[in-house]
Amino acid sequence: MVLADGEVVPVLSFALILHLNSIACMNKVVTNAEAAIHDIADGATLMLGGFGLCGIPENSIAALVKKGVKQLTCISNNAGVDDFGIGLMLKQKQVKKMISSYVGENAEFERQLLSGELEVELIPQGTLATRCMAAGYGMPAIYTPAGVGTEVADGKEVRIFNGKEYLLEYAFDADYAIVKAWKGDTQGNLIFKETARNFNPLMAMAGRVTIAEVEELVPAGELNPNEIHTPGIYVHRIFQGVNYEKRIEQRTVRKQIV
Amino acid sequence: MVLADGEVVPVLSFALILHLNSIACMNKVVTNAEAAIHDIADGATLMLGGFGLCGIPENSIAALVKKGVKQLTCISNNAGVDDFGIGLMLKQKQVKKMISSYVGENAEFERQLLSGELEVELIPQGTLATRCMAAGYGMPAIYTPAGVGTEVADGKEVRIFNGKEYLLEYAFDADYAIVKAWKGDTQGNLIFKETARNFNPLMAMAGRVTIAEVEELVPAGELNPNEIHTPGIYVHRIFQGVNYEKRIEQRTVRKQIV
Amino acid sequence: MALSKEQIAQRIAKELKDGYYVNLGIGIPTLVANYIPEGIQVVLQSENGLLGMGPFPFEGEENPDLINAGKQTITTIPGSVFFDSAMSFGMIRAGKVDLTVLGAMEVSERGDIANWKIPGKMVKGMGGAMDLVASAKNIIVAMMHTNPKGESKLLPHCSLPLTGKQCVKKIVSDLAVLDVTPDGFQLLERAPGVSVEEIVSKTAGKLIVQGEVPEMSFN
Amino acid sequence: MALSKEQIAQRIAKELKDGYYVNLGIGIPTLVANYIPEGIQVVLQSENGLLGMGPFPFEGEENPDLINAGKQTITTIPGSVFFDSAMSFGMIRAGKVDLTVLGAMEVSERGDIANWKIPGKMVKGMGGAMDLVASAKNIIVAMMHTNPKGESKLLPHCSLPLTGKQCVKKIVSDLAVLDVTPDGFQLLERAPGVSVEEIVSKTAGKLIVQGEVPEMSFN
Repeated sequence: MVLADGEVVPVLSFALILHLNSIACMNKVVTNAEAAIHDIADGATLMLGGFGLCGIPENSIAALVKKGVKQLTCISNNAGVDDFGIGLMLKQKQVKKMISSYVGENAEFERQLLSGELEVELIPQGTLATRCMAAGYGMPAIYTPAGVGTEVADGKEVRIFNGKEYLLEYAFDADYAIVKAWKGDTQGNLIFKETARNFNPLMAMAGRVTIAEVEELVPAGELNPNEIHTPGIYVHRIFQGVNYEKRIEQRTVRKQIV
Repeated sequence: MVLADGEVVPVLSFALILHLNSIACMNKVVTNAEAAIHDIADGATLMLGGFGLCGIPENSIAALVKKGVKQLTCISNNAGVDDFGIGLMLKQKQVKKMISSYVGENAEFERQLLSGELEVELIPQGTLATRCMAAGYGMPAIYTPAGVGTEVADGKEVRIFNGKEYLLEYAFDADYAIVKAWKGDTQGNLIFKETARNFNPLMAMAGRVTIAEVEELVPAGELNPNEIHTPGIYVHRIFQGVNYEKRIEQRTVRKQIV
Repeated sequence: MALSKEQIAQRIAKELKDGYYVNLGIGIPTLVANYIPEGIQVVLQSENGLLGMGPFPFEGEENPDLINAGKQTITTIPGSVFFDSAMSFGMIRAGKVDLTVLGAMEVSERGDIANWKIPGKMVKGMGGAMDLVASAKNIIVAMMHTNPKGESKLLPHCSLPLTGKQCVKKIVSDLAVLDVTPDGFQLLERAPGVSVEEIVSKTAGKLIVQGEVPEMSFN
Repeated sequence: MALSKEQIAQRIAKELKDGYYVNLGIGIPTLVANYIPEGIQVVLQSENGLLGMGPFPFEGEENPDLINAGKQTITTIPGSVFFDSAMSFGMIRAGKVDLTVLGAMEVSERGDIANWKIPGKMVKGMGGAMDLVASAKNIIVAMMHTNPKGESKLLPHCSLPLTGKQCVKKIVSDLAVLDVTPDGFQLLERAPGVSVEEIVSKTAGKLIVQGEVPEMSFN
């Protein structure tokens, strides 16, 4: 708590005012994906949450495809598959550059990359995650040992702490972060489900404008404040998504023991 | 996921083995505070969770007082009050040095400080928190603007990012972190309650040895894995605390509207 | 006539905008919560780890696990959220808190602030003040224009150890509302009945007075 | 006779200790989970954000929100916990994961590892491999001793772009168990029926052979 002149703190009595205020709305809730992404323009830098096809903002991606916005730089751990996720944007040649850690499951991606239509920056997964967190935590740069002694270190500052080498890596600066949550409230508070959490809360903190689509949108006060992963202060627009496909990339099962 | 030779991944069949393994115990559970702190020796550096008297490890502090271990360096946001919290350790002159952001509510503390018996390092609250997090996240140092242009910056490296000055601050290195959680399980997973969370999850990540005392210890599997704040991988010893006093430092109320 | 502490808080409350996330320091800043304009929703951040701070609890409803950064028992409002201290200062550093209101012992004409340490007195610590002033997008200082001896607290340079440099954007004192500009303090409003001359005489730092200076209004 | 992939995994599993937190890469490393010794509890970390990974689900019980770092549907065991990717790599960087097992295309006698990129081939990315090799306390590489052409993959220097340098501690190949020491590869065990001479001939990097080299046992 900030120190002050040493005044005695009086008893607050703003309960009534708070009650009146709760009628006011912070206007974070938008109707749908189209409304949420309406001002994303050609050339924007977007962060897109998800790992593989798990926890990706399906509705927002569909709206971006429909809008046809182009020349995008996309920061996303993966690039989707040919016919789902960011793959849908790649197919329409909306992406100028991908910043990812692994882009393996996508033939159209490979074609565009080899033909020079698409630029790719590959960075270690932990570095990707931490550069998002750094942005959300107001840290301009972080040190990580990932990539020391490899081509990832080319052109980067190396610094030794306690006898170990680290690379200086900068916080991301993205125009928009687009994330998918399990539950959200009208104040923008978010809860993620299982491994669909992945990069979503990190990117949610990192966008200049953060858009969250959720499976279930509830009034403020319905989420347990102890269980919220992303505080609403980081979220600017939120909407209830529809028709989640939640496609499984590698369906792997074991035999039932009879 | 680490890339490999390109082998085909076969169907796992280790269900039975996992079942057998669940009988084994990771031996994190200890009987009580005495057992948890048994090896803390004179001269150790301890992190102690809590903000004010909220969320402090009451049982462990009592055990440290009983054990009489001395010459401690304590990293804790505050130093307790005269007759509670770290104040109890100060009274017994067990503390050589306090590293805190605010030490205001303690007459014995003031006496020892002015007499030169006690060393104090004051650091900004956010810097304190982030230096804990850095330790838990394997980041040797972080950059923060807090303290730039003040005596806190004396002797520290200043670096400009995007036109703004930042100080380089190092991760803490503490022999033990001692935290208090609301619920915990036998694997060391922790959930904190309300603002009793504060520094606890950060310090839990940062100790070479982390000791957690909890209000309610449950078998592994009873906590919702989506709601855990501190993964058990960070916790080495856990015990069910007793007789929590949870003293209130500033009892402040408003009048009932009749 | 000089403003009361309540009036300073009331004037600062006029700076609030709908949807603001606000951190209020101890003392006069805390009072600002009592004057949030109707129809405006403001979310209060408490840097120990809470967004959505509500009023103090009714007697008998105090919860020792629920306190604010002043260690006072408090309540929450619907939509509140708890987090750890690293995230709390993370959102502060990242500029997500729209407004910070805090007290000061001294402010310089460059916007430097001193509010944590008086040489010769027991130093209690800076708490979160240095983090807040170094990171907040917008800082308003609530303070008395002069100290009890009548000496100006708006100075060319702070004489006390700094909490932060070039960070204060606006000051609401018992006598005036002032912006901190690259050229010094700019007088924006006078307390009702307080003359420009009195403000000039009680401001030691460079003071810019342009044209007619209106009296404050509280509505 | 050279080990099968299952036998490599089985031999690596003998390195597990009770209470270990382990990250298993794709391929042979994944198989290690099938051979965890009885009476030992090991918690598997999946770097997309899970501690306490269980086996694959039964058919019909696949959960699209619950996958491992290989994007496969999985289950959890009691005591599991989910977290975000920053914390996941945070615990890896902080050395909290006791053991990482991963595959390699090449390993050098200094412990450098190459397993992410083949010049001229489509580069898919390093995923979390660089973070893991740069941070893990203890790295065991599971690999074939030679490539399909019979050329050694244990080299004086890696010819492929590195994933990390001086990080591999131990190698379990189809022919041998070797430690990576400051002086080169040290031969610890032979696959049953494989001669020291064969291992020597198939190891291009510096190989230290001291005394009698025992055959591996699998119990």
